[in-house]
Amino acid sequence: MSPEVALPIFIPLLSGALSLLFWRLHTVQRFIAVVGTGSLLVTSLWLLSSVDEHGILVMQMGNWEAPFGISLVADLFATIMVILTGIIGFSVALYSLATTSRGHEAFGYFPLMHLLLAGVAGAFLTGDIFNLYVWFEVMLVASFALLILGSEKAQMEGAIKYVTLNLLSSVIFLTAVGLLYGLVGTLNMADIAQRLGQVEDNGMVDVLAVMFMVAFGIKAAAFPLFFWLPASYHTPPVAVSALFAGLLTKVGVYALFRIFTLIFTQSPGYTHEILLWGAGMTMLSGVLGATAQFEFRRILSFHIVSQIGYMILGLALYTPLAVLGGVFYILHHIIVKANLFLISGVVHRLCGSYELKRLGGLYRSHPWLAVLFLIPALSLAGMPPLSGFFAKFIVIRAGIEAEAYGVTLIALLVGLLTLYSMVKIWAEVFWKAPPEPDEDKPELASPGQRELWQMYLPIVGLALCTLFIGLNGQPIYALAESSAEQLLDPSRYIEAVMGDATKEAP
Amino acid sequence: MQLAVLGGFVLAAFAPLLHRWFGERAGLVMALLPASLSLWLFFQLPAVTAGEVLVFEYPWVPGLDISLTFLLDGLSLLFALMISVIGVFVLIYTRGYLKGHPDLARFHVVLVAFMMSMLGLVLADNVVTLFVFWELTSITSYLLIGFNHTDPEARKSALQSLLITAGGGLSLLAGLIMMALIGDSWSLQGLTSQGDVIREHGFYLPILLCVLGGAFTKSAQFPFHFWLPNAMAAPTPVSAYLHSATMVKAGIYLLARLQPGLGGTEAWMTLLSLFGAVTMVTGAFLALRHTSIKSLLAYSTVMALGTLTMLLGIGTKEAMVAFATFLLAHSLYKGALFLVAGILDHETGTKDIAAMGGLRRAMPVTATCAGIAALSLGGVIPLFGFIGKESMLEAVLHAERFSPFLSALSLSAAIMTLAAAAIVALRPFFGTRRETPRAPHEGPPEMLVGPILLAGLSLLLGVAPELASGLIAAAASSVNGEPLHASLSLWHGINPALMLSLVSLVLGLLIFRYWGHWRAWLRPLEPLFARGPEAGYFKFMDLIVTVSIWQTRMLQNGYIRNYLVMTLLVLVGLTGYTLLARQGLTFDFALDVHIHEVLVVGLMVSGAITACIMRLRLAAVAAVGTMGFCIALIFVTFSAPDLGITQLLVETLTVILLVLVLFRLPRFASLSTSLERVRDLVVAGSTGLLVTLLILTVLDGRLFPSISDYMIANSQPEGHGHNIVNVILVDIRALDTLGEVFVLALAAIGVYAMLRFHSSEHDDRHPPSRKESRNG
Amino acid sequence: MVRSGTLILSVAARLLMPLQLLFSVFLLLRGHDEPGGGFIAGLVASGGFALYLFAYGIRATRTMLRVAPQDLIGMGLFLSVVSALPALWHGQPFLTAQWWTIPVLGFKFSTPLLFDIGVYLIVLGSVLTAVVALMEGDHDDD
Amino acid sequence: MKIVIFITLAVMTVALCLAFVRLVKGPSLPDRVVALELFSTLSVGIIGVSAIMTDVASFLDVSIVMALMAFLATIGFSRFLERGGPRDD
Amino acid sequence: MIGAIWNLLLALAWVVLTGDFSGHNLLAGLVFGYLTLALIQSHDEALSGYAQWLPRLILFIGFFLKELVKANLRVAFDIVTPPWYMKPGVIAMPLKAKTDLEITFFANLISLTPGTLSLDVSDDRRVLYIHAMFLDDEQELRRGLEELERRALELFRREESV
Amino acid sequence: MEPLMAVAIGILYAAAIYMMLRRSIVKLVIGLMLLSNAANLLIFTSAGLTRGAPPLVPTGLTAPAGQVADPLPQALVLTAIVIAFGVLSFAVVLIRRAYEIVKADDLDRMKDTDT
Amino acid sequence: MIDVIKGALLLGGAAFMLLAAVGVLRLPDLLTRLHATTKSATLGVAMIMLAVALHFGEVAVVARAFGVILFLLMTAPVAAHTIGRAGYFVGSKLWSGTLKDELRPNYDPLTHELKSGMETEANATRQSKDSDTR
Ligand code: NA
Ligand code: NA
Repeated sequence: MSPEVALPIFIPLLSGALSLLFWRLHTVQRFIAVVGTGSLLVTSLWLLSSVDEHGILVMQMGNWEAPFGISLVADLFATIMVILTGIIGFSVALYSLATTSRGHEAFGYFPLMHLLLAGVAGAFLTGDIFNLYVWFEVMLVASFALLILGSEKAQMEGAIKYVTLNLLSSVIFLTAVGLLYGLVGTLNMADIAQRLGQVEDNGMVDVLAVMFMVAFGIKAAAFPLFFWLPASYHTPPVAVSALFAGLLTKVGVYALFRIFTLIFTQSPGYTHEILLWGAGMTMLSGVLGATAQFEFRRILSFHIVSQIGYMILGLALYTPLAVLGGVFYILHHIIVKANLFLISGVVHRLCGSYELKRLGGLYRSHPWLAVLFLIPALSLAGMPPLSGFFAKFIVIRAGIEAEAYGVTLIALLVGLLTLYSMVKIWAEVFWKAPPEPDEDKPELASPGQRELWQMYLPIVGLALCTLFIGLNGQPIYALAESSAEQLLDPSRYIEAVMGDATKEAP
Repeated sequence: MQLAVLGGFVLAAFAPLLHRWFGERAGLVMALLPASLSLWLFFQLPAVTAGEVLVFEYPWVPGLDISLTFLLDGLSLLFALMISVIGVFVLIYTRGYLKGHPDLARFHVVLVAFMMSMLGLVLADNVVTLFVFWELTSITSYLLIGFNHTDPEARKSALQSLLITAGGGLSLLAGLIMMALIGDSWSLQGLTSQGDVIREHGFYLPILLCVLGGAFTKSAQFPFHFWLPNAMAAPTPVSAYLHSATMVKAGIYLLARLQPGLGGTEAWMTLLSLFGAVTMVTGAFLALRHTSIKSLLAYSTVMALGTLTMLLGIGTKEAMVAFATFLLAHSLYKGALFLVAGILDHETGTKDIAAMGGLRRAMPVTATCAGIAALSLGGVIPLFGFIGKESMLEAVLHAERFSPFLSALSLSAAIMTLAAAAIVALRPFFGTRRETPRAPHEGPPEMLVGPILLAGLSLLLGVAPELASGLIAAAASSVNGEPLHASLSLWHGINPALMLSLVSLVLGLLIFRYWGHWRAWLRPLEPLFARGPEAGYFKFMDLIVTVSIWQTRMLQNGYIRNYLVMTLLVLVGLTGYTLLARQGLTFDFALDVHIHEVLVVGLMVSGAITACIMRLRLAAVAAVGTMGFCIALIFVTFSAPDLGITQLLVETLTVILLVLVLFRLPRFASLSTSLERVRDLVVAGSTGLLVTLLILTVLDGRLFPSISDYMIANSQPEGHGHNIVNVILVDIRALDTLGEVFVLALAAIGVYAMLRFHSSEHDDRHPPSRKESRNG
Repeated sequence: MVRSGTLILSVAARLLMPLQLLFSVFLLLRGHDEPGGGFIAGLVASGGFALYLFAYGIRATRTMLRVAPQDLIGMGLFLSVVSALPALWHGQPFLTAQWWTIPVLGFKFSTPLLFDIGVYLIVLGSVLTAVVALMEGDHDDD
Repeated sequence: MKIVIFITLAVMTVALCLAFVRLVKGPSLPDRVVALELFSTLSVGIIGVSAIMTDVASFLDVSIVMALMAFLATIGFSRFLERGGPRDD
Repeated sequence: MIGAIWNLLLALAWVVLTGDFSGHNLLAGLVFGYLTLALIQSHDEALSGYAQWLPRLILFIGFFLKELVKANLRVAFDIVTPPWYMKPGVIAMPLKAKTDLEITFFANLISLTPGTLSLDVSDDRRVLYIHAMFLDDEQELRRGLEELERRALELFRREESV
Repeated sequence: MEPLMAVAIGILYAAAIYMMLRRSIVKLVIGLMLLSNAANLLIFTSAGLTRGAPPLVPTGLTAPAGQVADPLPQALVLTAIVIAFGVLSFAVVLIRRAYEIVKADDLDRMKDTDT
Repeated sequence: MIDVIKGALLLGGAAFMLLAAVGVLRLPDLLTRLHATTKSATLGVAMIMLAVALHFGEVAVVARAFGVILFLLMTAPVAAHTIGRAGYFVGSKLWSGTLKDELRPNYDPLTHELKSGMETEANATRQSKDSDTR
């Protein structure tokens, strides 16, 4: 029995519960925030080493054998995602120490953060389709609550859209799960895959595949289902934005990867073709959306959408290299995008705005911040030798190899427009002379040394990750390659989960 | 070798620290790196000229066939030498030019990084690594061009150069990947040897176009030439560096490097020679329009780049030698000229040639350097530029195709170049003395070192060209793909090329004499220039912004209704199509109903519909309540007592919550038009129909027995509970329940935060402590 | 200032609430064998408290409840997570049920029951948190 | 016996329908609330009959919870009315 | 005293509800009853008159059921016949009941009796406002209500006869 | 019975979506409520309906004597009901706060964050 | 025999429920409708629960059936009272055939005070004290 499979869920759950239990004691909450997310990170690394050593790890929750109970499954892909959850969680927790107001803390900021991480980790690790729904909801409601923390007008308006569209997605998901259960009589994903493997050419399977695609497409913010994201991601406190930007949509992408490599692999010519179109349109419309924006976080939000397109592209092409590229892209993007949001928060702390036209002069006054911005920004745009370059390179190479020239062309063009956006931010926020001071706006108190350190530390850490992946890509590449191998050979997953039950036909 | 380049990047990163340690002298300290590199490269000369190719292997991401392998052949060595030698001068020069500038340290960071990127670019053997350095030069040059970052023009120019070169870079990437896949090698050497395979492949033309997209943008070929003069916003040392030895030559380098692999075809020759020639003439012509010394020099660079491309296109052995010669000559004189331009700018406070005159007395050394370098630019005997021009004209005259056309263009370019050279060399220093914003005097020594040495080299190599012939031959051999011999000499006797040179000298001087008239004649053509490719660039950028704004307005328009409709249409469209196309509507009806069940189901539906059509909120809530009770009844009827209880409790509490909330909300308003209602009815109705069909299909097509038989059998023996549902909830699927209660708790936290946060913020107090809350 | 509830409602609440609470405990404990369980029981209990709230207002309910509803959530979450852990001691996967018989009463205690109690507390705490916060917004409640 | 039970159920569901008609007709909110209250009381009876029909005593638990808890909705509505919540009838 | 009675009652209710008439279960019922009472003890007012409670209760139930059926039929008749025979109205009835519990108990009884419905108690608790369906003979109605009140109060009060 | 339920569930979905497409936030939230109920019924129905045989093990036995209703969808629906309850409580309070803060119940007046 | 009683109870219960429903539908105003729901429906449920008790005949089930009756008897009048009172005070129209209304004159809609019509000075002070403690 290897507890590290379940610990990434239970540690944040316990941290959240404890944090809520001590909701009046701010120091304790802060302590739990750091220790909890830190141990999540450590555990996830432990999980990686175990998975690396023993292959796919499975825990049958409650000791009920699969497919009857709920299985937690840690294959390499899930493990990578959990590690990223740990990294982002820990970074955001550190950052939050400096940026979270007393009011936010008093109203559950830290418990919500822990539980959001628990939901995310649960979604990554579960091997049960209904349990996936449950973790989606945990994550979603935690994000609802984080989104409205502060009760500002924009938050309310954003939250209504966010809540409505995400609930619609949940209901579509739930509907699909209900129908799927009706059709195959099981919920364990490995079991579903195994049973569907015995079915010849059933149209209903494709119908369900498409339903799941739409449900997860909404969660992943794919075209044309992404509306909730740009409407809301710029409204909450920035640490929350970073957490969302890093993790939430990627859970949708993860789910797409999971079901379209494990369960719905019968007619890739149909399903993955739809994904391919979606990927292309997602890239394009996301980046065009960003081009029209002049607010730091809105630009970043639209870029989440366009980057999601690249990840889905990896899945849609469905070749070993492409899936590898998708995994690599997710890995790179989570770090980079969260970091960009964190940086936007520092900028806001220093200048008091997210509007590009009200910002400027930071290159002169905060050169290190400028450097720290350039690393993730250029990485996002796919500039070498940063992580994003390799991510984009693999996907594009896979696209050319798979002879999907149209979508590859889009991918290239979108890269250029991404660069345009990042450079726009750079020129406006850092290069441009600072704007005339606003009479009405009160002078900002300059942040204290300790506060700055708490903000910079995670940013530097994430930037180092980006640099590391870029300069020493081989280990990460190898990791992504192995995980893609696992993804494309579902029998390994099925065997790990079902054990002996694999052989006996239901 | 790799260590040197990577170390250079590290050095760049440490530039601020060096500045702290060495102060103003940091630039000199950093110049030691390119200086030692130059020295090292210099010592490799014998081996390379002997035809050896030095390879330095180093793996990077082997999984992706990416290695950091460096390769030193004639071409690389020529470029590497230019880069590091001129780099030394530029670093030294900077010390004087940017003396006391607050951003000097950052400048050094980027400049050294740029230098190393260029070196990496010309040394890389792996196509991906080449591309990595290629993009690095784009980024670093962006940062350099925008060095005066508070100036909007500088930012604009920097952005322009970045977008064009990075855009070309992406095209290049696609081309390189296709090439690598077809040639089945990621090494440039490997690809060169696979030239025939690539040339015969069906994808040759796309590859070529992609690669040319990269090379032409980078090296400012027509119609992408406009970014380069705009890049003059950079500080002069940068211009000197960018335009003489480096950035713009990257594209040329790439073409030269790929010549053995991609070159030699009809398409290659046609495209390169024509675009090159047009660029050459365009550059030379536009140069004469400008009075700013930097613009003038920049356009003449465009002309030189066009020439180089044209030579590659011609592709004869002669042309290869001419290519290498012209390349070296251009680097030497253009470097010197830009540095001179910087001195003039620095010492007089203006860049406008028309505003200068008679400076030779105040700055004799500068004037001499300028004269030598400009004469070399004009291709005047006995300077190295003359040899370059002669060999170029030779090559053009002996071109295999388009020879007359190319010759004519080359001649006119030579004429105008000579005029430009004369303007640069004579205008500021001779004639009547004019007042300049600053009182002119000779530049400081660190600024003069570069021009003196570069101009000196132009002169030296002109007089003794055999000094360079080894290197030139080696470079030309690399371009050619197989060894060739080159003997450079100043005097080839009287031949057609010399005649053309003489013609160009005379006509060029004429233009110089009547330069003012020339500009006046051309003035009516201004609107035409305004409609040049640069206008196209701005149009394109505007178009993107327009499209993006249009798209945002169409998609992300803020109306949640539209978002929902769109999402649902996608759902219904995709799912419905899949259902009809891949499954079909096949199911049996077997109605086995009891009258009271029908009534309860009917009431449930009526409750829902009533809730929809009720104009009164609370009445709608009550209708929802009846629907809930009916659902509870349905649950009970179909054997789910737990569900029944839960449903009715939830319904009751929901009603309470709704009533508490509605207390604060206004009544329903009727806001939609009837057209909207019809549309919504269609969307809603089709979704409902789809769901019904899906359920019917699933009910009819169950494929496997449920896993719940196991649960029914084992819930008591294993789970010790008689209520199987509860055993599932708290034991078999306890993880679901665990998540579920966390959802509930989270919702409560959210509700609490929403309702209380504002007030506590307003009162600026923390939520009640334990003691307070006990007392209420 | 409006009275919280009428005389009749107040007295009825005083009688009904204990009954409802008792009933909720009943539902909680027998949920493993008959319809019921932590969630249903928690809802019944919160219904009882809601009735009391309507009749007596927030202050009186707080006084009676003694703990803040949010603390109930925290405790419940803690219990339900902790109930997953004893299995680790036996080297079994998380959430594996553990059963202990309490000697004197012959009562069977188990981690699923502990879990159900946690659920009960969470449901009670959550509903009360929401209802109290909503009623506090009305201001005119005592 | 079976017939009797079916008749009982049918009559009771018809009663349910009548209550629903009142709920739709109103005219005032209290009228609808009364209809809702009757709806829940009728449901208690219907579930009792279901228990007899299926011979499953567990269904009574639903009745008992309903009898004890369903009136809370009415209390909630009344509170709303008494506090002068914005009425729209 | 009162608390103990309530406690026992709750324990009995527990036993009845669980349907498990064992000693253990009664003990459990006592414990849970105690717990619930402990929760509300601060709000418990003194209750009185439980000694001869059970016999009076049985008598009362009989009386009440008779009234219930009788009046129900009258209402039923009016509902199913098309014309309205009823003559409804709101009357104020002076209360003899004093404690909250008595008043509530009586008011609910009235509500359960067909034809009458308690609307509210005046703020000084001296008058109960009742909606009655059949006010043809108001005196008779009041007399009936007083009789009901008397019998109900007997359940609560030990010595004094009402 | 199942076909009838299928039709009824379809109507519930349609009603829910129609409500969600209204401009009033209150209708939006009522639509969400209908939708979650509809989804629960769908899960309940698509596994098949069984009359009068709740999944309970009689006292003294280790398994139900005859065929009983599928307990698994019931457990799923229970979980879904609870989740929907939590989420919808949140949504209900959200619309109230949104109304208080934005000072409009018209969704068309809540589009500032997008454009 | 038991079956006959059971059947009679069931049919009777159903009849009373139908009666309650008809009453709610037919009766002319809120308060009269309340009469129908509180009594007839409660009685109907009580009869059905008696039938249930007879049908199962087990102690546990009988106890639960009586539990239903008891709980309904406890909650129904309270519900009727609160909604009736609320409806009355917010101005539900009384049926035109209503003979008299002794409540209306004693009710102050602004302060929500409800007098008894028999107040004295002493009573007034007692009343204010009461409302404080409440
Ligand atoms: Na349960
Ligand atoms: Na009549």
